[in-house]
Amino acid sequence: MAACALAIALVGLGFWTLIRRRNVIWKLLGLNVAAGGAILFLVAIAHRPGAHPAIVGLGPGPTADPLPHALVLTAIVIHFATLALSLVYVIVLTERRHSQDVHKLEEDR
Amino acid sequence: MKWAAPMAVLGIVVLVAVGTWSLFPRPEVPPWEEATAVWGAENAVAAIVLGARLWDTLFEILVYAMAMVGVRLVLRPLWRTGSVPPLAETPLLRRAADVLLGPIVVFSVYLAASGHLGPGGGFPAGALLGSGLLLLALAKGADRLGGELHEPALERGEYGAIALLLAVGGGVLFFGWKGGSLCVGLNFLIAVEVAIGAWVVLHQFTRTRGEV
Amino acid sequence: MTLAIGGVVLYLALGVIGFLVRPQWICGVLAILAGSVSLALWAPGFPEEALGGGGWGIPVAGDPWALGMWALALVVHGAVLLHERARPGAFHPVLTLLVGSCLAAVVSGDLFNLYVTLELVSLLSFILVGYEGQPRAVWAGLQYLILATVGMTLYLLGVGLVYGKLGTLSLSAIAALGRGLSDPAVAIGAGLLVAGAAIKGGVFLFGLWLPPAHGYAPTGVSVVLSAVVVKTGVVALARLAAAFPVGPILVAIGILTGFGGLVYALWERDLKVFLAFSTVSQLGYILIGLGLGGQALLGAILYAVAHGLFKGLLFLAAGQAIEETGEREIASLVGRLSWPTALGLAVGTWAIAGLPPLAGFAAKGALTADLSPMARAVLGALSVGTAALCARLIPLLRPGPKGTASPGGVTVLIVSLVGFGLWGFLRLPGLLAPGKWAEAVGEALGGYGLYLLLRRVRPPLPRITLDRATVLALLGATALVAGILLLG
Amino acid sequence: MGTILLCALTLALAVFALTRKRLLWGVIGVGVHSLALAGVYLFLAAPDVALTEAAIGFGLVTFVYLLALRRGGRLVVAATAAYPLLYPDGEKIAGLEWEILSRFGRSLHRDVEILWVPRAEIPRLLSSAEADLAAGGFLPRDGERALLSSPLVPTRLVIVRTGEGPLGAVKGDRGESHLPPNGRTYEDHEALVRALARGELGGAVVDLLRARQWLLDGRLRDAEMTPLEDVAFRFAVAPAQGETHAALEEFLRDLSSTGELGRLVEEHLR
Repeated sequence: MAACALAIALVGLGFWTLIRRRNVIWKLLGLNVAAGGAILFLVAIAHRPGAHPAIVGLGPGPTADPLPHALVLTAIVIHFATLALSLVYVIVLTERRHSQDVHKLEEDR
Repeated sequence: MKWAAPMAVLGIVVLVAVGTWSLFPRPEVPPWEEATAVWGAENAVAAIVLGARLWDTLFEILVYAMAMVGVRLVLRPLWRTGSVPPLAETPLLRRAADVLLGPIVVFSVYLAASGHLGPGGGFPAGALLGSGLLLLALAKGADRLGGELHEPALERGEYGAIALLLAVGGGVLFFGWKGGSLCVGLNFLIAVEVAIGAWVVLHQFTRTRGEV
Repeated sequence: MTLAIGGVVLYLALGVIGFLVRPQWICGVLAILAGSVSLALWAPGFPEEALGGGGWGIPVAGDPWALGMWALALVVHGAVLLHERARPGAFHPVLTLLVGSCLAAVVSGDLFNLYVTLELVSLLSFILVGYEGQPRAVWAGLQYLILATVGMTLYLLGVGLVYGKLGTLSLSAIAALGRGLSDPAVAIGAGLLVAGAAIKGGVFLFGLWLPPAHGYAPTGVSVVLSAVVVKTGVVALARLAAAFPVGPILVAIGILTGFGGLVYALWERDLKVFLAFSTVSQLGYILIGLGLGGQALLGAILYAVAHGLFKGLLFLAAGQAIEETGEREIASLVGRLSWPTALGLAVGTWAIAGLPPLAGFAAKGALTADLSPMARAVLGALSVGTAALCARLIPLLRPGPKGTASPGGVTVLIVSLVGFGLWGFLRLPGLLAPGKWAEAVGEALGGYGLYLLLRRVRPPLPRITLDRATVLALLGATALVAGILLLG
Repeated sequence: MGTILLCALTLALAVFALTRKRLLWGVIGVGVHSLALAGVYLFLAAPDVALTEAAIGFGLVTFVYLLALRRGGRLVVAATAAYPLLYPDGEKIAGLEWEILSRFGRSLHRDVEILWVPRAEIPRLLSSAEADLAAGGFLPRDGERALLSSPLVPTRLVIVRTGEGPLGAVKGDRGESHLPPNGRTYEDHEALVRALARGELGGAVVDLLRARQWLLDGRLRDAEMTPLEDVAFRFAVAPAQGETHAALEEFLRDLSSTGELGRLVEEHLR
């Protein structure tokens, strides 16, 4: 339950930074935190109170649901790939437009 | 439009909170033991990632590889024409790299090998290997290291790894290959592919940034 | 099922091998061959099967959506290959992988698999949009990726909610459960899923990244983007509409998209951005057909394919026009186009206006076959608006002095357009009724009148910036989820 | 209980990271936040995810941000020639401000490139972000939209009176605002001192440093100076470059705290 609350808070914080900040890299940082929040939400959904990891031979007792964990593994790697690519495009824009300010980048000269 | 932004973010947060509220208490987890055993693994997550939902994993590897292709495509024209200024190698960094490199490689091989038995798997192993390579670059200077690891060969190696992964994936999907050794093989291929991808990104970044 | 998945794996493998083989476009041709063979083998569709075992497997289904999109994707990829033969470097392998991932996205019937395939589609189109590296295209691409990530974050939250409550990811299983939207978790989860897919699909209020991204992309890329990639977002919405009873919400979004895109398109000066806005308004058509369901659903599929063909043709011709003259503004392109480009534009405009012999007319006929008068009125108003857009292109159709463009790609699309139109006449009996013809011509004339009326008016439309697009996307998502909650 | 504490810590780290002014602290904060997130995953019985989050989320993401942050390429400085602050000395460039700028450039891993432009051009270059910094005896006029650094060298604005006739000043310089209505403006200091020497002008509104330099070089013979106002030479940073401004402030603080700045001033302006 606490993890779900944290996940939702992270999503809100990330989106808020994405909208308020003017520097594109700050926006990407906010997006990074928001996507981390969504991923944490999936893992929090998979958790059961007092559970141990879904590995054979760890003894009796409730286990966490393995499916969201597999989904989240994929989501983390995908998010890193999109982040690396967008950062590279920010570098290209910085070299061309000498600024990372979003208003500056939006002028379509 | 001053009120629009806070309203939008607050709306999303409140709605998701309301939705989550009705999710608790959490229902019983469906049994997963024999489905894991079918794929010859003990770690259920590995059984899903490398077996049941291998179709997702193949696409995820393609996403990762294509991101690295995109990075290489975009940064090539920005390479610094001048010689890459030498790295201020502090003795601490050099010693740390030599000391740490051994355990990093051993631990990532362990992660890749035991991925289907315990926690671990191809992705963290590959990322760890990539960070280890970067530590090497920090210590020895990206340019000299780049020279040693011949870049085009790395690229072909990465594409080869992906083509092999697609072939093995096809085998699993159509001919129903199963088994622990298959998981280990897939894990190693993923680890190699992720490590080369991570190294390419970091190497490309250094070529446009002067030394690391 | 094995044939389709085999076709996709082959497509992707050929794309990857394309990086190693020297004449890159060979991999494209081989991939299209493999794709068409695979399509021919599983053509009448295949029942749903779980890939990788029952419990956690990924359900994959071959239904009319998949059939239509595969055919469209293969034809458009062929046309672009013909047009961009001489493009060196990694263009063709990445393009092949993009089309391959579109093929996979339309076949998948699993919530999370949709996420992964849509993410690969958006990443590859992001690379292609910024391929030539001009700052405007790179910025459009970056804006696209940021909004796509916002959409996908909402989508993941939706997956968490729906999986948390229903315990399954397969869309057919969710439909079978038939719990509807009574439970708040499922309702809000469904809303977030639809919002995420809408942002990814470039729907008007949510996906405001689409016009600059399609407008400033290179020629071949904007053809594939507007014809095929946009449809993957629509197919995702169709899958969600099948699983959750969100029909009325989709109709509302469709109307909003139709008229919003129309308003911006009427006063857009840049030719390709104008076409991108008209793509957005055509999406409204498909979404309305999707939301109404039943017979209109088949019409929506036909319209999606027809739109892919004629919009692809329009973008190809527009790209050639810009390459020939170096001008991007509609006003400055009048009378300077070579004959193949002018011909392409003329046929495309004829089809998009929905006039009789071509695909547009056949698809519109299927879409408005048996609809309530109110829906028919809305679609009628939309087609009058679309005709007004086409009227803006008429002054461009006078061919200029000399022709330099290669007619290769254009002819493929023209042939397929005419073929689709004729096939429509054979299969859909109702098209030959004179009433339909009169209606189509009436709409076209009404559109021309509207164009003459609005020529002098120039309202100040708010400029779409990244922050504004993000806020609008999130506000739209909130409104949409609230709407679904009230609906449930 | 442990989960709640760790969740609170993770949220605190995220809020700390995203509210920083400097981007570097933001990136490091998000890195540590994702490490704490990996800890939360351990509490949620998801070891695979924790390992991946730690290896990719903390390891590679922070590396990629740090590498992207170090905006390579050039630190473009728009400057007017001002002996002994910043002047072209044959092939090389020398002067007090050059010493400071080259050290600052090295700390940002960017090589400094000087654009020799007339003083009036500087505001336009800064606002259009074609230049990152302005230097070369830069005296800010009120109304110039630029982020100013802390004062480098205190000086005074003086009226140099050589005879009858109108006063002159350099176009865009602070002196120009003190010109009487019949005053005349010139492109740069070189043109100004030539006009003074030829007698076209009766006097000039200039900073003390340049006036003394003219006397030392013997370009002005008998001139009496009346002080106007105390000012100081500073660097000006482009308005959009809050990041560079913060880095410059920190750099200047370190420089003056170690006494290096005083030593440089002594050496160049004895």
